[in-house]
Amino acid sequence: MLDVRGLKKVYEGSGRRVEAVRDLTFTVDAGELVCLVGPSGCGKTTLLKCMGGLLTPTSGEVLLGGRPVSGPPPGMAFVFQEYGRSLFPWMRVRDNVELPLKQKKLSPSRRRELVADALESVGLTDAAGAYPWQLSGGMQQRVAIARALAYEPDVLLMDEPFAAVDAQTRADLEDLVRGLWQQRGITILFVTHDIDEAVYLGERVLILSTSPTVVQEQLKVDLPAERDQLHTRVAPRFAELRTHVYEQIQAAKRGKAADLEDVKDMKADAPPTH
Amino acid sequence: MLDVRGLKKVYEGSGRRVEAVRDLTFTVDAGELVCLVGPSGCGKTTLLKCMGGLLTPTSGEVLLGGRPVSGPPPGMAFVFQEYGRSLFPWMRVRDNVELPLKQKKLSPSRRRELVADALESVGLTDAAGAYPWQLSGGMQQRVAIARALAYEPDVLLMDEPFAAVDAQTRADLEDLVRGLWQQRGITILFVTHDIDEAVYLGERVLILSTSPTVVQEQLKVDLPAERDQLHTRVAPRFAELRTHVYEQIQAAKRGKAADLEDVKDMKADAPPTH
Amino acid sequence: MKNLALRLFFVLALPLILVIAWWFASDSSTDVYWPPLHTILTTFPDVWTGERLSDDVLPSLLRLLAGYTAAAVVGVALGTVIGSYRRVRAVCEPVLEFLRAVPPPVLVPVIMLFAGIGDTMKIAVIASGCVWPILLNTVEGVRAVDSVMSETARSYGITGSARLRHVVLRSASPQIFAGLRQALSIGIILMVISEMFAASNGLGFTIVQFQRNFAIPDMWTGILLLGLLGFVLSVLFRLVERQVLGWYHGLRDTSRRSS
Amino acid sequence: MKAETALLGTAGFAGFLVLCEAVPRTGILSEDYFPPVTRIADALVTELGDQAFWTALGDTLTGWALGLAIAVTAGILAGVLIAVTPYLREATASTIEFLRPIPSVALIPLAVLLYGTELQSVLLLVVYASFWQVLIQTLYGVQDVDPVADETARSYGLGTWARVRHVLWPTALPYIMTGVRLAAAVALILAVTAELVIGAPGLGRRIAVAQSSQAVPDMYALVVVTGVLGLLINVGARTVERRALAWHQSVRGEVAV
Amino acid sequence: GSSNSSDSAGDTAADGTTTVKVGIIPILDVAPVYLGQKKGFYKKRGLKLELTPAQGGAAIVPGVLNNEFQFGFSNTTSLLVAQSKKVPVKVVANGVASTAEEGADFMGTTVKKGSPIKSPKQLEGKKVAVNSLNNICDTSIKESVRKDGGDASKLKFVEMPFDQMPAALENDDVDAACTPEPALSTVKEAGGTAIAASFYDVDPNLTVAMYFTSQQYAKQNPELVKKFQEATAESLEYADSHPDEVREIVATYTKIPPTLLEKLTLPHWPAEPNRASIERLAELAKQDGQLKEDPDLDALLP
Ligand SMILES: Nc1ncnc2c1ncn2[C@@H]1O[C@H](COP(=O)(O)OP(=O)(O)OP(=O)(O)O)[C@@H](O)[C@H]1O
Ligand SMILES: Nc1ncnc2c1ncn2[C@@H]1O[C@H](COP(=O)(O)OP(=O)(O)OP(=O)(O)O)[C@@H](O)[C@H]1O
Ligand SMILES: [Mg+2]
Ligand SMILES: [Mg+2]
Repeated sequence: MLDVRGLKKVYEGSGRRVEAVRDLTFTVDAGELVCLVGPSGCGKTTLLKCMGGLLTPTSGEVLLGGRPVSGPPPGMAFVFQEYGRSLFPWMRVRDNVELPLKQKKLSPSRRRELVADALESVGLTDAAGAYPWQLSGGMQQRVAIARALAYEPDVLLMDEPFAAVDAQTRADLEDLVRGLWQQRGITILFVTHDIDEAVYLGERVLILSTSPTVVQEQLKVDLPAERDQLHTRVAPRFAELRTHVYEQIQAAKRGKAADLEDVKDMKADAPPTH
Repeated sequence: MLDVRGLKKVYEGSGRRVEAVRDLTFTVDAGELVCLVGPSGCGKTTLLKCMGGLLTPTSGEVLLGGRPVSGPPPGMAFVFQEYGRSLFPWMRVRDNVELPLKQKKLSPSRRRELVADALESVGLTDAAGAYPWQLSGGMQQRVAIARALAYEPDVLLMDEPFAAVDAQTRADLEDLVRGLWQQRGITILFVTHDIDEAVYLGERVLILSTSPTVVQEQLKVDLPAERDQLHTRVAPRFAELRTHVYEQIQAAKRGKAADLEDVKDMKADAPPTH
Repeated sequence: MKNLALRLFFVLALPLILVIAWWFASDSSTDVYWPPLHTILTTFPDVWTGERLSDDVLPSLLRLLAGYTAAAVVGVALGTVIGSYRRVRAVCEPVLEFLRAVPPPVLVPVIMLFAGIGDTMKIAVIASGCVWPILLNTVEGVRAVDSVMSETARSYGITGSARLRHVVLRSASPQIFAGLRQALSIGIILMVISEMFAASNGLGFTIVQFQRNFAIPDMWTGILLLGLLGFVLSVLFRLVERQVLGWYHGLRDTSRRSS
Repeated sequence: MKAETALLGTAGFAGFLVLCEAVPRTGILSEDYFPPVTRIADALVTELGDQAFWTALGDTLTGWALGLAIAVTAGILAGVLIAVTPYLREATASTIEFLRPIPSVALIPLAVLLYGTELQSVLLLVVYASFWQVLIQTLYGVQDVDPVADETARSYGLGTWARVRHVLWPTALPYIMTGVRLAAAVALILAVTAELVIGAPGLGRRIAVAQSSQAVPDMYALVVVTGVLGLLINVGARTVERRALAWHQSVRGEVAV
Repeated sequence: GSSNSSDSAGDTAADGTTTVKVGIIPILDVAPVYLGQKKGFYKKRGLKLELTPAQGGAAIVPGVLNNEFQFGFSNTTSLLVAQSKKVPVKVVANGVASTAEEGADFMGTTVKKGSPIKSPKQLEGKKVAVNSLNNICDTSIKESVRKDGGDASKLKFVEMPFDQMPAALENDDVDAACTPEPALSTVKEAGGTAIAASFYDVDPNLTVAMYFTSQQYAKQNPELVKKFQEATAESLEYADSHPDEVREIVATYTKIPPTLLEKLTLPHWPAEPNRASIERLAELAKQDGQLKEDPDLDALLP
């Protein structure tokens, strides 16, 4: 579904040249939920923006369903890391969520229904009439999520979407995302810093190295498809996986691939569990 | 040191009236490190801004060293949740960090030293010459932290300061903050959504209820003063404490205090461990 | 209630002081060009009531309205295009800057060639002057749309007219309003200038007539009337602005309200 | 990219010239009153060879530059002062709105009365007209300060002056730059208009002479000179702006994709 | 604050010459002072002229009143109005007058080529361009219409500068225009015709414009005023009798194209203002409501 081939991105300007992404090649299958982790500043946002057609790569290409991505493809939703700035301050929450729907040919009643559902699922029904800047950080972030959900996308790119919400809400939203993914079969690419979250959510975890970035490791998450907050997180396999990811990130930060005997077997390219 | 008495804050305007904080009373001793947790939108930011003299409470008052806070007191540093907007886009990273120091009577060489140290401790020495908007989200957040550290404050108010950084960096920064706190004896109020973080860092954890907010519970963290990422986090007491906090937040979200027998003993007002 | 009284005080205090200062400074003036304020004030009702109101003030206002509206439409439309496309900006800017620097009094003959000497000409003159602040501010506002916001819009397929309406114009609106505000007073100035040419009625025309015929107190009442007109229009403008930019003022005020 | 911008700009201008040549040539407008570019160019060449023209140009530029400098300085100072002093904004709002629309042309007799036909007269009119442009833009710009940025500054104990310098000024700068560009053009317009009407020495007076002599191409040649002046002034302002606003979204946006 | 000019009596140099500033309109009418200056008529009386062009009376009258200019040039109607409004102006010399020749005046009421309007009477209900409303142009054109048996109150006047009148006629923006030279010749070039010589219709010797000073200045500097008066009279006489030199000098301070310059009808420059014509003008102005009170001609004229 999503093919990233030899992606390279160099930022230039204002007296600074940064090779953010050096060479990334990987594939996300249709209907897969892939989590992306990596050290701060390694180029996750850059990668996501390139995949979303918001940024032109310096070289390499991104293919969506076999066709190169040159601009934002239809049916794709993006949750930005800078949630505060991605909401329009001149629109009330309701209108912010509704705006992208207006581009789709939907009946007004259907639109309203989608908006109400999305807001409810992130627990913001009460705030529908407020302006974004009247909300707390976490609430703003949930508005951005609601907007993406209401859009009913085929591909969902989320850039640290739960960074500003509390633990309980976070757990609820994680289950919400997994639930939607299972019901609708959408393709999700999910950037997070929370390793537990990556392992809990993903079918596969992609670990990126520090900048200039390459894929440090791809890890199949061989947990059962049915996951829940109480049992999955205490499963021994979960602990193993999260320790492995953590060590890989530490290794990435030290600038080289971890060479840990005890996790070798995890790199096996076993078929996804679902 | 910091006394919050009957604090109440009601937001009014643009057709919305929100009683964000109903009645908060608590004390932070000089040299204490208190973590603040609570559901998203419960008024943590509001509380912090009131304590920092940036917002006038609707009623109640905040005392710093016995004197009411009416504007930002000197010697206080603030790390904003909206880190992106709190950096000045027209200044390079170095200048952003240096700016508050210019208000203090310091020699230029001392200033440069402080800036360099602070940037190094957050791992951003290389980015000193970049503009904030050329940085990744996590890097921006670290710049904001560096700015607060370089300022050498007596009181440090941090609003979800590690939300955008990766797990490894987060751990490093946690140790940095605890280290600074122990060396310099500064008073720290730390808002976080990460319960592990709250328990790991704090001497005391303050749990807030949902909006309209009151103090749900104050929890002494009776872990040894010397903590480290490897051992503290696997200590049985740590697990008990984090579970307790988690349950309290869940209870707060459900709108009532948790009434759990098995954690009753934790509410004991034992003297702080350090 | 108390709030209202305070606001009223702020609105009136400084003007009152100035008027009183003027009153006493000019009280014993014998200079023809500097008549005492009380002479001016007693002349005022004689001059600006009855027929003058409908024959001179009203046509002027209508022309102003037409010219201003035209300038607003053209300025915002053109400004959006120029602001959105770097190449268009590069092509148009020199010509626009050239035209902008031509003083309206010498531009008037050229406009007259195209638009005759009737109201069309005057409206064109007003529009040709008002358009610049609106255009420039729109260009700058459109150029400064926050990158994250425009990326958001792009990624959700909000393009074309929806993007224009919901994102670009709204985001640029604070700056567009700065331009509209500027244009309002320039419009009044150009209303006067346009009525200095080929006119036979209008506020500007009347004032110039007074000046030429040495009816100096009458001329002063005209200047006062222009000031009053500007003031009233700006109050109206502020009402509209408060409405349209409500979100913006709310957003910007949050921190200030507390300090 | 700079070269491309210059090239596109030249192309645009050339198109404009061709249009101006074509309109009278094809008889849409009478050649007598709207002479084709080539005839204006002829007249322009004659003008350029005239010593008196250069003196006039110098006079106009002096009036313009002095007036603009005064207006910009005063406008910015007043704008910032009004913005940072509590209540001052409310207290002055009505007076500003009252004085602003009073047309500078209506002040001509006043100017002549006060200063005769000397430079000061021109200055009075120029300053009066362009001051408001800068002031209003400054007021709007100051209002645009991001609350989070301002809170940051306050929380770090930045005093009023430091906040003005480090937060308010950079935020307002894009607005002020627009204001200065507007004011530069308005100042030029008023310098020329004042000379035209009052008869103070300068390009405006030459235009008046050409007008009353029915020397149409000469008049247009002089108008072209004022236009070109405006053009050059804008190029200058743009250059300053690019340097001063390298961080700003509007300038940044051109560097990226 | 009215008189803050430093040169309140003009600058007197070491050699005894006094520099006086004269506010003029850079048109054909003021050729005599330029000529007189060139010929040394002023110099020999110890005067040095500094001729400052201005757009019109709006700037010149206040300039003279605050002593920025010591003398100014203004049309007769404006001076009459000023005097009746108690503006302290004082005429010192004649300016320019109608040519007293039927059909060859320097001002004509013109229509464009092929216009159906052939006589002033036909102007009824038509639009006529004048440089300044309620001034000498409309007064005299109304008089032309009345003399032709028409109803002068039915004219519609529109204000525009002289130089734009030819274009306005051409574009049918107006039906007729009050055109003095060089606009008159420009219109004729384009095939237009003069249907009346309106200044002539008021009085064949109509004093169209005059030089004036402020009463205060006249009182304080009688000597200087007298010298200016004499020198101007001499210049006027000289100009009247040397048309070729006039055309030459006009080319120096205006931009009238040489081809046009040849064809200009020069006005008449008598040495003295014609009091009878001024009285007639005042009478008409009062009749048309431009003057509310009778001007005190004794106080105004020298
Ligand atoms: N607009 C830009 N101009 C220049 N450099 C940039 C720009 N945006 C990002 N970079 C650089 O590219 C690198 C990768 O940034 P990116 O935002 O993709 O990181 P990230 O993985 O999303 O980090 P984080 O987890 O902190 O959000 C960083 O070094 C950053 O400095
Ligand atoms: N400027 C404002 N105007 C109106 N209401 C506001 C404003 N700022 C905050 N609120 C409201 O006050 C309540 C508390 O907000 P606050 O930002 O303090 O929450 P928080 O605890 O920091 O949440 P989070 O963890 O999501 O950041 C929210 O309901 C929010 O909608
Ligand atoms: Mg990122
Ligand atoms: Mg918050």
